Amino acid sequence: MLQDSVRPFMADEGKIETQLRHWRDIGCKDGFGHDLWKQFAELGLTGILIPEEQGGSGLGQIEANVVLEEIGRNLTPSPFLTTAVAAVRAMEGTAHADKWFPGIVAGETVAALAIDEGKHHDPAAVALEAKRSGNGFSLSGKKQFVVHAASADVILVAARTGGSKGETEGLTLFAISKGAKGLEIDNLAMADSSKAARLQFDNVEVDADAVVGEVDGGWDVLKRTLAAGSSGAASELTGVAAGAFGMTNDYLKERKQFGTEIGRFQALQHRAAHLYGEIEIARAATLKAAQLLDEGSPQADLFVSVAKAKSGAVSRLAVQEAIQMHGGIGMTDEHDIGFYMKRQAVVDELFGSPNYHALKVAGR
Amino acid sequence: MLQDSVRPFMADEGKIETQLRHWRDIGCKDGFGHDLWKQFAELGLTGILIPEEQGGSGLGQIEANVVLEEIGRNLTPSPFLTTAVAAVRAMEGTAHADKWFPGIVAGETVAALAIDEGKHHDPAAVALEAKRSGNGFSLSGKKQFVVHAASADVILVAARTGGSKGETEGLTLFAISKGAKGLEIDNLAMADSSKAARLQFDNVEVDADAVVGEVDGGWDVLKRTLAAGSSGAASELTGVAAGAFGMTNDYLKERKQFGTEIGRFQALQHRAAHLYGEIEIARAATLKAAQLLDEGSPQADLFVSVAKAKSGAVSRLAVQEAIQMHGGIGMTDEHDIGFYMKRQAVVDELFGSPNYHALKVAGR
Amino acid sequence: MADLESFARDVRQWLEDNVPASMREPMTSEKDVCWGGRDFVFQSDDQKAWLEAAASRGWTVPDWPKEYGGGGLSPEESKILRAEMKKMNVRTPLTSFGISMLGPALLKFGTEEQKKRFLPEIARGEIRWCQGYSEPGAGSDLAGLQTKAEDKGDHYLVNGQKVWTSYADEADWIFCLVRTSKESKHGGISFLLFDMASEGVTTKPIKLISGYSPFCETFFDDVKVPKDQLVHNENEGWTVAKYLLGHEREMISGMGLGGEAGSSLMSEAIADADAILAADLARFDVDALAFQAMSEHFIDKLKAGEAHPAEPSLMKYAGTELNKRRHELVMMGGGSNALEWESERSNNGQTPRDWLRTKANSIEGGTSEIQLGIVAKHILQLPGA
Amino acid sequence: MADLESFARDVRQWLEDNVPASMREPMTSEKDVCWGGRDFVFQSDDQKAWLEAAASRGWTVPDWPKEYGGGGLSPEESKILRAEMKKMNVRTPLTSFGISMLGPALLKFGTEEQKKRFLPEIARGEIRWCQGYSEPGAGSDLAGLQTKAEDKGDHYLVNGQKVWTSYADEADWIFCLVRTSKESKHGGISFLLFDMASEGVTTKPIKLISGYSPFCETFFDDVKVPKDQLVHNENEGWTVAKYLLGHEREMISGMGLGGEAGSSLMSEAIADADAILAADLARFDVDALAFQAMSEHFIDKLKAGEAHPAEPSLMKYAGTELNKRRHELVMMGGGSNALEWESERSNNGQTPRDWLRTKANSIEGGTSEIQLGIVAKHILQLPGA
Repeated sequence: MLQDSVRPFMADEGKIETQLRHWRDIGCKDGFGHDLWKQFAELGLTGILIPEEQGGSGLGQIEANVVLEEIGRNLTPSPFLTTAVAAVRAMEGTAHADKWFPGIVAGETVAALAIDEGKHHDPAAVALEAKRSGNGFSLSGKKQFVVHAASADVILVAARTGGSKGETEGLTLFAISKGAKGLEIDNLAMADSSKAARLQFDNVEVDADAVVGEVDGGWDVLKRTLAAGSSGAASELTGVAAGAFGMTNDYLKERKQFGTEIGRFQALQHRAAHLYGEIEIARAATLKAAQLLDEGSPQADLFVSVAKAKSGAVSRLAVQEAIQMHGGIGMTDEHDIGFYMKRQAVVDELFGSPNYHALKVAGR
Repeated sequence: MLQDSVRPFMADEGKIETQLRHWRDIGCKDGFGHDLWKQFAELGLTGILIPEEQGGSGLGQIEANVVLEEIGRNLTPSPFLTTAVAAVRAMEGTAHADKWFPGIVAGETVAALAIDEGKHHDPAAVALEAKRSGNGFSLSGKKQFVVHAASADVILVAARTGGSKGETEGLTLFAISKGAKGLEIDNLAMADSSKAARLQFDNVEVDADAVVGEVDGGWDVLKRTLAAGSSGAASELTGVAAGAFGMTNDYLKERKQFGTEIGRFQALQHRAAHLYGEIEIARAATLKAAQLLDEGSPQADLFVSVAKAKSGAVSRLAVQEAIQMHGGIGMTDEHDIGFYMKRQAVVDELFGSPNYHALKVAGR
Repeated sequence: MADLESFARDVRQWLEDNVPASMREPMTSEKDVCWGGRDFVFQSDDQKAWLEAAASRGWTVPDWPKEYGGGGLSPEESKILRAEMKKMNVRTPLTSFGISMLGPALLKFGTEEQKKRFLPEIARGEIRWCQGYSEPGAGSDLAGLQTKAEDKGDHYLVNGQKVWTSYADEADWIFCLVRTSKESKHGGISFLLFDMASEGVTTKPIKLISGYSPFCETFFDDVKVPKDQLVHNENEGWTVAKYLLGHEREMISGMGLGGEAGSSLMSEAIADADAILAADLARFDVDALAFQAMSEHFIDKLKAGEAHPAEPSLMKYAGTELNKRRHELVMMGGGSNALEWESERSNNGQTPRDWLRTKANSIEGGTSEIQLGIVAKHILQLPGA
Repeated sequence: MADLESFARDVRQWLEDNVPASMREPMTSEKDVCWGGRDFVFQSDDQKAWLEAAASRGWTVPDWPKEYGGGGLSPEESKILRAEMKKMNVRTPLTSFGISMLGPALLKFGTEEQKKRFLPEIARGEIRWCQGYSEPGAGSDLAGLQTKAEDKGDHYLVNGQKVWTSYADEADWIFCLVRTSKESKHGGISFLLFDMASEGVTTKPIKLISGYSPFCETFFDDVKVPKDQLVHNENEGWTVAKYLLGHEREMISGMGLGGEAGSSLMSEAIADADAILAADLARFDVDALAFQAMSEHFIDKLKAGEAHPAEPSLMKYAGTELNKRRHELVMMGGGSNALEWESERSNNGQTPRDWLRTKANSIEGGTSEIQLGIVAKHILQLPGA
């Protein structure tokens, strides 16, 4: 099984000490290591969703999520979720696949998604405008929370070619190559030391073939992209929860206070057992969402939202309990557990918060 | 202090065995005992808010709430909240005071409030219509959750003389005497064995002097009535919480499982300590609301809602923990603890649920 | 794979042919459940017909061996049957403690003779069982039981008292824990089966806060139990009991799913919910659907023999807490309507009585605290748990 | 009553006359707090002027006796002063561990000479104290401390290490728990005061997950402490420590109130909150206002000497958990804006750093678990707590 190879790989090569903490401490502008991304490629992970005939592994969301759970468990910084999952889903079946998939398979290409314009995820609330201009389009507007934008070879940008902000009609997705003129990238460190940018588009000119899918048909592309991204983020959150919990459960067995292991205190035992159960439930919900996506089920969107909402809530509880149960040591930068809380907050918001997804579930 | 006399009185005379359980078991149509109501009068409790010159004790909300906390603690069934608190506040300063206060002071009169028409408390959503008719009015419409209606000598009815459902203008409060023609009372047992009725008004004719306060000025009267009622209900809920908690804390010390008192289990200790703290907070919030009401502070309404919302949430937690910590025995009708859960549910809804009041707080 | 596909087609066809239309309607109350047993009164001819049809193919207990009245299905086939029944909204033909609790224990610990004697009757819904575990004052400490069985040569003489015996007044037989030795707490317990019609057995319903009496106190006064009704070895009944408890917990965890009755209740609560209740309902939806996913996953693992032995405790805990929350929300949504206790309008207070009933969910079959302790010990391996 | 009314008038007038306008503006950040001490850099002349004015009347510590620099106010008068200051939005003139922790302990356990020597300096804001309690690895088990003080005739020789010493690098003096005997765990602890400028004292800031370093590791290498700086009897320091912990908890519980900075953060979170967040905020409002009522009530009881000795634990628990919740809500309301860590726009990540900082609230000064245990033992009197 895939997990048997990915789990030790991520635990060895993707661990906090040599990846997250290292890149943070040296102030790396990417927030991740390109060498590791190459290693992902060697294991066939970067092309996990890419069809075999295009050089990939031709696997599905279930397998991508196996990777993401291990990424979450080890807090491994990489462009896997944005590039190998979301961007691949966006480009599949379009002319952009031919152009970008080889680089992704090779671990040489990084892609980013520029969708949100406000502080909360709201993919229909696009105001960034793409006006017809000559043979192509001219883009003006702004984006925020564009993960890996400054490291990206290509940025997929949701723009408005018709309709108005809040409508799902009239959206078009564009693939903008690195270094486009008129595009300003303000590369920002997030709380978890990952990098996300605010983008300013001032009449960025692109050819007509920059369109991904159909003009005014961006919502269809976005839907499959966001479903894959949300499902993947749910797995990453489950991994974050499991990683934080594992470290905490170990600590409960080792740490002594008042002459006994703190794991012997019943109040902590019950909280730990409750949390363990919640993580199992989040994992099952996340697995079901991936299965439904791979089957193309009409229920997939519902369960993707269930998965993202549940894994978000559960992982938040997990990191809170982790910090509290670690006590003072967990508050120090020297200890790794704090990184879980920071990463949780970022992935929690990515592709929509638990509240966003719970409201989607309730509105079904 | 008032508490020094009320606490033993309620614990002795108002206890579950001889009051609540007794009246329930014999299927009493009132759901409370008139003899006890007389005893309340002998202690000066029925006239607690009635001015001394009208034969009462001339005390305030703080003192009324001392009584209500003990009522809550012992689940003592009585018309104290509706009659001695809410109805007295409604009638004070009106001509109805002269008519009804002597009977209330004497413990001979019971009053009820007919306000809600739907399943949730919503005092502006009155549709019941009072049409001008001859020298007076003719009332048609329906009410529900009218506590003690079937036992009441007088029912205070919120009716619409102008405006439309949902508006605070155009409301008028009427005092309807027992046995009014065209008034049908469907006396219903609630979950806690108290009685509340659904009322049907079919052209119930009343004189002009049945108006409490001013025609179209019912909202002002209702506001002070509901503030007093909500504040009082908050104290009763605090008492319910304290009563359930006290019984539970005692049980934790007595009950043995696996060869030791269950109160020795740390998980239960922490939950009990948390709950104790919450009850103290609810009590402080409730006291503050009563103080502000007595001072006539503009902040009173805000804190009344804080008190009702907080005491509702806390008492709900208290009865849930009480049942769970009592285990199987708490599920039996034979044990008293289940009565606390039933009473909590009823008072929780009375004068507005915690959600209703929390939304008022948030909307300030 | 091809075989499974043809199996699925066969299942669909057979269900089409054999399930009466009224047995494809969602159940609306507890009363629609078919419990079987000597004195069971069928709600309808359809209910009876469907039980008989299912039993004839062994599909009341699809994964039991055919020789004991089961369907002999593999885990994959069982899963398909469950899925097809769910798709067609087919009601469970038979629900009983015999199926969910005693059967698995007999399959594992019973003698060949015991299996042949009891299992087919269970599968056909001809016998209704109750469980004699809890005793007065023992509560969560099940192993502290006092009911004693003395060895009288060819039989045991049972004396003592049980409590919380579900439906003891409607049951035909009981599976019962008794003390056969005082030498050790867990090591002196035996597992007996006997007829509730035996001389010396009396039952007394316990009135609950909901006003219902689903449980009894059960008294044994010199009850004679033939020795061939001992399951597993004498003094090793605790092993059977623990195994069976896991199955009880599986069954109880199903409450978390709420069933059809649960969801119609919820839709009433949702109607004109206030803004806070609406938020709570949204979160509940997420948790309920996530738990549904977990239940499916758990049953798959269980049937494949891959579930951790302590996992039923987790499911029992999560499922019952979820069910309690569901009914709290229903009460909040119901406002003062949901407080009426005796009116016709309220169907005699069904909503508040059901709500109060759920409070026992996290107590019966092992409290939530017991389940959490089991998880802490057996899965998390925390010291002293 | 008449006296109190005239006192209130006098207070209002004096505040009108003596509090600079800028000291009646809400504080906007931690930096507006006046901590005092040898090296304190005032944020403004107004800050300095207000400290001096308050100190001149003893109102930095209104309820301390006048002879030690206090205001000598009765509990009723103190309450009036607090209320009037609140009404006029007057900032607290001086905040320090000397006032909130050491002072009360010295008033209770110090010698007359110690009171005269230390209290007036504290009241005037001329000395800043830090607390040497926690040691590496000891965590919640405070009494398990190892730092030792040997009796050398006229002085103690202190060797060891403390951790979580708040602002040790900015403090002038330390109040410190040391081990003077190994005979019993709690009975061998003494309470010493000494200058942080003493030879052999070094401090090393600890970097936290927020990126800030409000705490230090503090090392003692043959530090000489004159014997007249021992508070209370040798080996009876634990009594002083426990008394002082209560005061620390009172102070920390104040966090629950959030202060002005808290409420401006909240209003940003409320702006365009989603429906679930709005519901959470409504519930938070209720809890925060109820806690405010509780805090007022608690302070009244405390000043009147009517608070249960374990009540500070309750307040510390409730206040810190509330504050953590406040910051979780602020983060949710802030969305991706609140995740920025270094940008100017985000004031260098103030929102997420403050949020992370609050996670220590329920750990420092005794964890939430410790507080709940204290309540269970001393108020609920549960066995074995």
